[in-house]
Amino acid sequence: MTTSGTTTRPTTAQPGETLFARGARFLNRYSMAVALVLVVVVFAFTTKGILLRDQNISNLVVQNGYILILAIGMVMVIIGGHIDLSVGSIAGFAGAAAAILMVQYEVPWWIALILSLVVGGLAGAFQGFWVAYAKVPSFIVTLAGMLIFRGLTIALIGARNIGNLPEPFVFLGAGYVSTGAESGPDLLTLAIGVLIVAGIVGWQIVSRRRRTRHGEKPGNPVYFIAGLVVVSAAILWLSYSLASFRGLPVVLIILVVLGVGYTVLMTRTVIGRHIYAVGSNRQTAQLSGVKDRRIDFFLFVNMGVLAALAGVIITARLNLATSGGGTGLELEAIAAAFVGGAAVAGGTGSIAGALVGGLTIGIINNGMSIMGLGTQWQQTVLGVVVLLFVAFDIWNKGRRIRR
Amino acid sequence: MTTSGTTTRPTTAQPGETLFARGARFLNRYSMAVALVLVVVVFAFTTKGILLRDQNISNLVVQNGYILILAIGMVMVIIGGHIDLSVGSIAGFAGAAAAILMVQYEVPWWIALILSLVVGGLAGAFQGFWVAYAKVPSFIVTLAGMLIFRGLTIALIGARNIGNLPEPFVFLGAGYVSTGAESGPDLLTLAIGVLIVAGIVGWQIVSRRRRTRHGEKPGNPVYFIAGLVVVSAAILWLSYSLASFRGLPVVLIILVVLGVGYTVLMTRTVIGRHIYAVGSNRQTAQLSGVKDRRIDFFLFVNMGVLAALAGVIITARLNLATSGGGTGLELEAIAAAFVGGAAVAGGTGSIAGALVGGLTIGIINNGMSIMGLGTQWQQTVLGVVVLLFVAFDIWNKGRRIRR
Amino acid sequence: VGLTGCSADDGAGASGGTVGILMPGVQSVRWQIEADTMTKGFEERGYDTAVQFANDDAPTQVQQMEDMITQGVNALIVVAVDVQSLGGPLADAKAADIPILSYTRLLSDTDAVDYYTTFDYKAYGAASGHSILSALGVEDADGNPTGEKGPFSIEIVNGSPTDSVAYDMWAGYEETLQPYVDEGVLTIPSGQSTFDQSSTLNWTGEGAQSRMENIITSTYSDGTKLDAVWVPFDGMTRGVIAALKSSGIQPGTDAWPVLPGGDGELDSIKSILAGEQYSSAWIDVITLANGAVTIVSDVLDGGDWPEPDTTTDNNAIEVPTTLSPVVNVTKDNVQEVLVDSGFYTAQELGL
Amino acid sequence: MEPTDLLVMRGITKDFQGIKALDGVTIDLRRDEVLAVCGENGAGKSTLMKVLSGVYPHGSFSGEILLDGEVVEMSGIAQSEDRGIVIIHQELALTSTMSIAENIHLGNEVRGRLGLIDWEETRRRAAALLAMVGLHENPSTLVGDLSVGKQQLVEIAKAFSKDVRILILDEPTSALTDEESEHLLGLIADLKQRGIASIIISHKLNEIERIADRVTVIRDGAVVETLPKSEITQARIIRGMVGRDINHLFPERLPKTVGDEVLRVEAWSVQDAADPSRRRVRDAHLVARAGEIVGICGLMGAGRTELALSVFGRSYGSGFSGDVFVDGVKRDVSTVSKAIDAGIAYVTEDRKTLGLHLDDDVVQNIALPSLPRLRRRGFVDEDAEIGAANAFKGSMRIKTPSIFAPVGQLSGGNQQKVVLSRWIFTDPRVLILDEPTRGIDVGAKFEIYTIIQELAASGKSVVFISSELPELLGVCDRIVAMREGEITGELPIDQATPEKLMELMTLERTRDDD
Ligand SMILES: Nc1ncnc2c1ncn2[C@@H]1O[C@H](COP(=O)(O)OP(=O)(O)OP(=O)(O)O)[C@@H](O)[C@H]1O
Ligand SMILES: Nc1ncnc2c1ncn2[C@@H]1O[C@H](COP(=O)(O)OP(=O)(O)OP(=O)(O)O)[C@@H](O)[C@H]1O
Ligand SMILES: [Mg+2]
Ligand SMILES: [Mg+2]
Repeated sequence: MTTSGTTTRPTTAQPGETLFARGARFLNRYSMAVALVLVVVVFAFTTKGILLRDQNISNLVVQNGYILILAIGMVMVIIGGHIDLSVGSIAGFAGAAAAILMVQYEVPWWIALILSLVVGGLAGAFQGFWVAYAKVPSFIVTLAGMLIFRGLTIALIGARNIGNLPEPFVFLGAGYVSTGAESGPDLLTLAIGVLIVAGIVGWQIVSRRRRTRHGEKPGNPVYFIAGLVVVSAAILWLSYSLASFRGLPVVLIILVVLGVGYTVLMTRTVIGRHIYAVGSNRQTAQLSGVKDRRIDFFLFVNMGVLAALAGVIITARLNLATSGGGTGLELEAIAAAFVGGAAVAGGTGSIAGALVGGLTIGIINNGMSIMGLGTQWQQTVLGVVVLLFVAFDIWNKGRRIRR
Repeated sequence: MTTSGTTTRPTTAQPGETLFARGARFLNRYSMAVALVLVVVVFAFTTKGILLRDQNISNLVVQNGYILILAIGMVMVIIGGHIDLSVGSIAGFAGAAAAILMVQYEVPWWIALILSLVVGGLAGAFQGFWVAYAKVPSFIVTLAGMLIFRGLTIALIGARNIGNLPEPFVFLGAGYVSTGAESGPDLLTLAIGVLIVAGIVGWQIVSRRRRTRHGEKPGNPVYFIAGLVVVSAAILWLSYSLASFRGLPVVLIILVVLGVGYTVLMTRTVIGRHIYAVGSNRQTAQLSGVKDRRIDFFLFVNMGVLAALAGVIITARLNLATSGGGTGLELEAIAAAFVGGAAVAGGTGSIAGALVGGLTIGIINNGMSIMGLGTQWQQTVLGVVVLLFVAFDIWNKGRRIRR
Repeated sequence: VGLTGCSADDGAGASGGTVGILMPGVQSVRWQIEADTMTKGFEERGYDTAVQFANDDAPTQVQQMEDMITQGVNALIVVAVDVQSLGGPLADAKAADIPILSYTRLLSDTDAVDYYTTFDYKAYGAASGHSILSALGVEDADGNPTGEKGPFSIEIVNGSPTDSVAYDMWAGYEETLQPYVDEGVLTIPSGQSTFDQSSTLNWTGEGAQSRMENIITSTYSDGTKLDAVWVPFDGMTRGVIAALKSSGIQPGTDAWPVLPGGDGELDSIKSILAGEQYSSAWIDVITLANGAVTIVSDVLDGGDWPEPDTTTDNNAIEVPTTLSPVVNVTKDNVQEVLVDSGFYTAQELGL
Repeated sequence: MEPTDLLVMRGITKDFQGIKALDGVTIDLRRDEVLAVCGENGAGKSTLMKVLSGVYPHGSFSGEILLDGEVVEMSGIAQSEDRGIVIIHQELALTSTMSIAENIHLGNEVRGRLGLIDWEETRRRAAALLAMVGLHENPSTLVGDLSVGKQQLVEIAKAFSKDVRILILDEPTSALTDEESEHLLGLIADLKQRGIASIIISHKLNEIERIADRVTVIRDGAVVETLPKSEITQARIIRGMVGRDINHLFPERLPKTVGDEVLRVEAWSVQDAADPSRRRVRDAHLVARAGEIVGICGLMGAGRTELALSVFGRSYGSGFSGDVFVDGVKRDVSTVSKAIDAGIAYVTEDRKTLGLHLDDDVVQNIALPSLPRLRRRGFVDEDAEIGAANAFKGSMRIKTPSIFAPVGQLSGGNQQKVVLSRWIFTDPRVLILDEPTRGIDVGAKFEIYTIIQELAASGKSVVFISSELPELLGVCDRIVAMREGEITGELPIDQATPEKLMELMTLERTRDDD
């Protein structure tokens, strides 16, 4: 969940750039990480260290898991030049569908899970159709979708609250994986942490080698090693914290798998590159053989499935489906993507950025909540944070805004 | 509130166009009016005529007044290439401020009114600053603004509900103007209706003459007269309905003044044309000497003031200010603008269109409510309507969407 | 449990500990009043409080409870946004030996609840129903049928379909008014008689107002008399009043219907005094809140939970319960119920 | 300063984020003269004119501007227009969703009573200005419905709507036909008679030769020299611009063998995209062979771009009919990716908005259409794309700080080389180049011509669409002429002359069964 260099797009070595430009590039690239660290430090202070307690670390992951899942889909939609206002409604709809299937129709939990992801995908496909083939701007389609799917959720579940969901289903949202041993930090969690660190270090070294092979300057090895050490330390510390509380949250596992998978999708596959191309200049992309409509359609189907997954996880975590489930999540997901460096005009952004952005917002909320600030102030602060982050980003990158 | 020919942009006479193009142009220009008539007819049937009762006509105007006021500001913002998600929050904030000033500080109602408009203007200026001068996309600024002003509203008014507002203030939102005579339709209302009709007919004839004088083809006189007759009949019928109930709603007076004023602003003044220019193509507008930042700033200040006015009217109508006042209004205002033919990309749209769009949505809601459909279905139907209208519009105009 | 880092370190308590208070949201005045009352009460007993309002959003509340447990509160008083959704953090709290008081809304499907003090929402809805019945003379003051056959026309303005509380109140309607509707003593001329048809999204006054206006237009503009509107919440009653007025029905006239409400909000009490609203279902939230303070402080001081009036099944265990009565405030008993108890001052009410 | 100087810009220095675009430029403009400013792409010509016209306001550059001998400080476009300095920008500054009349008066509205806009008067004045520039269109027509050439005339009419003392034209003729250019140059001469001085920027040196009284040559943001009327010849200007003599405007034709037929377009017809009742391309037959460079000439709106775009994956138009054969096999070219698969590549005439992702780096721009081919085990082979970009940087002589620099930072000529690389990398059988030298300087043009020759020599088939007959005559093996959507004839290079081609381009329609 850190912006390790490996997840950014391959615009790295810039031979012969000035010191000024080099500094700016560092800020560009690591501003989010710097901001995250800053936020952590500030709130560690104001909460008198509660922020960093093992239990709170675990809470943070679980509390923000579903928003981060949404943020992944959202940043892709935004990179493709669209927006999706309907994710909260689709999450609510899919969560309600899962609960009704399991409780009312006694469908096994995993079938219900799959069906509700399908429902999300269909909802996304519905919207994708209008965006891609009827050429209705995504803002309008998803505004309509937000109303439609919220209405359908209320129609589906009414004022009933469906609770008492099957154990394994609840485990998805609220479960922890561990050896189950009574004393000391959980060894499984620790082991996984070490494995991840080993993976990252290995991969970094391999890609550094490859870059050198192409005759590029690989950058200062001191920075390289320092970066690796910092990232490794952070991950080890995180896994130690989790191990000391209850083990690895299931949500975190889902999140890591999605984060890595979608990062690879966006940076290393044709479809990912086409998403960036469509978002930054649709016409040029079309004339380069990119099937822009398919890309649009894919983005919304994908967002629908991820929204459904988030909805399922919320439902599982609360052990309850309600007609209002997921309300307002679109705003948090959008905020995460923008705080994480995506641009309204499309073409810019990254999965890692969105995750860090979402986590930053999550930590701020968590910190304020521990400090006992009222939710009204939390809202206000969230608004101010989003504004300042994006303004800083714009100022920093000197990006030209197209609209 | 009909799209009379005078309110469309001055690109009318197209000599030598084909029949096909002529038909398309007619649809383009009158599709909204046609849709409105269609909606009225359908719901007049499904509600067994209740829709067209005098009292319901009056209700329709009063229930939708504040949304239409917001729609005026919103369509301007959208024409300028922006969006404003914060209007509901600003409306709530300004309404709460007005109530607190009057009840807690015992400020006279008209000073409270002015102050709360100023508050709205300042909130708009705050957002306008970020949009115009920090170049942060309006979507983000107003997303932040939505959170910030809602938070501030809760902070301001908390859980208190402030009611029992001064009579003259309540009159703004819930009052009617009439001669006060007991029996028969109100003569004042009728007289005003007749005056308006006379004004429209006179103006149309004068501008037709002037057009002829300049050697332009004035179009078929049959259509011209038919159009005038239809519009006049509609206005007379509306005023008769209102006269038969309680007279002229104060909100309608405000609305007509704003509608006419802003239509003139958008079509006949430099600032209005510059809003269109900035929205259609910012760079070319800049190169033509348009001060695009000032335009942006103006748009948001203006929207803030109108949002505050809407907030005041809601508060007055309900005789109550709450921390949740105005929630979700942004969606209705945005929907009105888009249903009324505005384009997401900016540069297209009209005040009249937004008003007709808002009214269409209002009639649909009203009709469904009379039919006793649950609120969930109302939401769903609203979503579907917005989607279909915009899709039809896009198909109809064959407009190229830029994102 | 380690008890470091309490949030409220303004020194007032010289703290014996911190009590976490979880409230649903600020849309209704009473939660604020109760939170304030509790904070004051606990301060007097030497405890700090940490109060959170959840914006009526269940996930937010889960998060707030988790954060409070992390923070190390010593006891929890919970008004759930959603009574079933807090199972996870409640289990954590129980594991951490934190006493849990379920306040006004029973936390269900969990064994992690020690005690329940309440009134019930069904009684709330029923109170509104009884108001209508007695005002119309269908029942006498003691709630016995008088044999009055009506027929009287009523309309229904329900709470939000997204909120289970609305359903509880609706149960009160079904208990009190539905039998008479079935008999034909009461009629619903608009035909909008189901929960879905009569619901008001998010409990808003605007929503109630628009819907009422439309009903009046469709059903009562021909002069049919509307005798009563069943509304369980003051905020919506105000919308109904505004709708009636804008339709030309004036308070004080014969055409003015019986309008109940709920929560005893200040402005609505004024409305009752002005003869616009008929009644407001009210529970003495200050006494209820102070009761909660006493119970929890006693437990924190090392005492036991008090003897319950009864127990309530929450789908997992039988929870010890004390009940507070619901009172119907009308013009006649405002002084007695609200002023004498100190809930409002006479000056506030303009008495 | 001589008393005849109307305008002097002295020591103008302007930089963009540390990069100097102008470095101490001093120029002067005399009363009653036409001054030409010449220089390679990126020399700083447009930037200098933007400084003069207030686009870059006072304070954002250093140096001073003297008008009539007095120092003036312009804080915006309005201030410079107030002083009679009017610019027609290189990029069109028209709003396509507004009418001609509105565009002409945008920022300069005609106000009547109450300060409201007087639309009648606006239209009347616009009509008069249109007549003046020789554009026969209704002032109420939307600008978006006009061809680029006509839009350029609207720009000029817009300039005349103001009170002009100094008219600046930044490449006004790059999108005009010879006829339209002719008309425009005539107008400029007229203006001179009426005491309005002009500054003109153009890469069409023959026009400069004809119209300019003096030429100031700029290279790398600095003035190299100013030539008096007597010294103005194309060769002399070029020497100033590139710093050496260029003896040949066109590269040697490389030895090559014209081989088999590669592209055959048969009975190709296309309707207008927006108005299906109008035909854009009509029964076109076109053949291009391996190793051959086929030119397509035609006036603006002749349908060359439409022909190319529609063959290239139906990217323009509606109601297509006809067949496309590549290497003798009939191919489905109904989408761009199918056209690419069939071995067709199209280099657009509008490289900024249709040809490049300006924010993306050189590597990604070159790789984009080839990504499906670069897939290895499901992933994009980064080694391959970076390797290719490096190779093209060398072979195409792309001047860029790094292959990871955003292409938006490159000069026009180098951007064009990136676009060419992008399409050569798809390894096409036939390359269709649409105005590949538009708006780029002589040096870069020569390099592009060289690349075209090399491509043909390597056995590719090249279709070269251009509005400039000299370059077609200098580069092609065979030239096809189009007029109003029809192919009106073709000439092998040894028979082609400008006169014959012009005759084909303006030929009356032979059949009138439309
Ligand atoms: N807004 C800008 N930001 C950054 N660099 C710029 C900007 N505008 C121009 N430049 C740079 O300044 C230099 C001069 O550009 P300019 O447009 O003046 O050249 P030009 O002589 O007009 O070229 P052409 O013949 O291609 O129009 C170029 O290197 C260009 O990349
Ligand atoms: N990608 C496109 N999409 C829609 N319209 C296009 C596209 N490309 C070109 N056009 C339209 O084609 C019309 C004619 O183009 P143009 O005048 O360029 O024709 P041409 O024969 O190619 O001439 P030239 O090549 O000299 O410009 C213009 O109105 C332009 O708007
Ligand atoms: Mg230039
Ligand atoms: Mg062309």
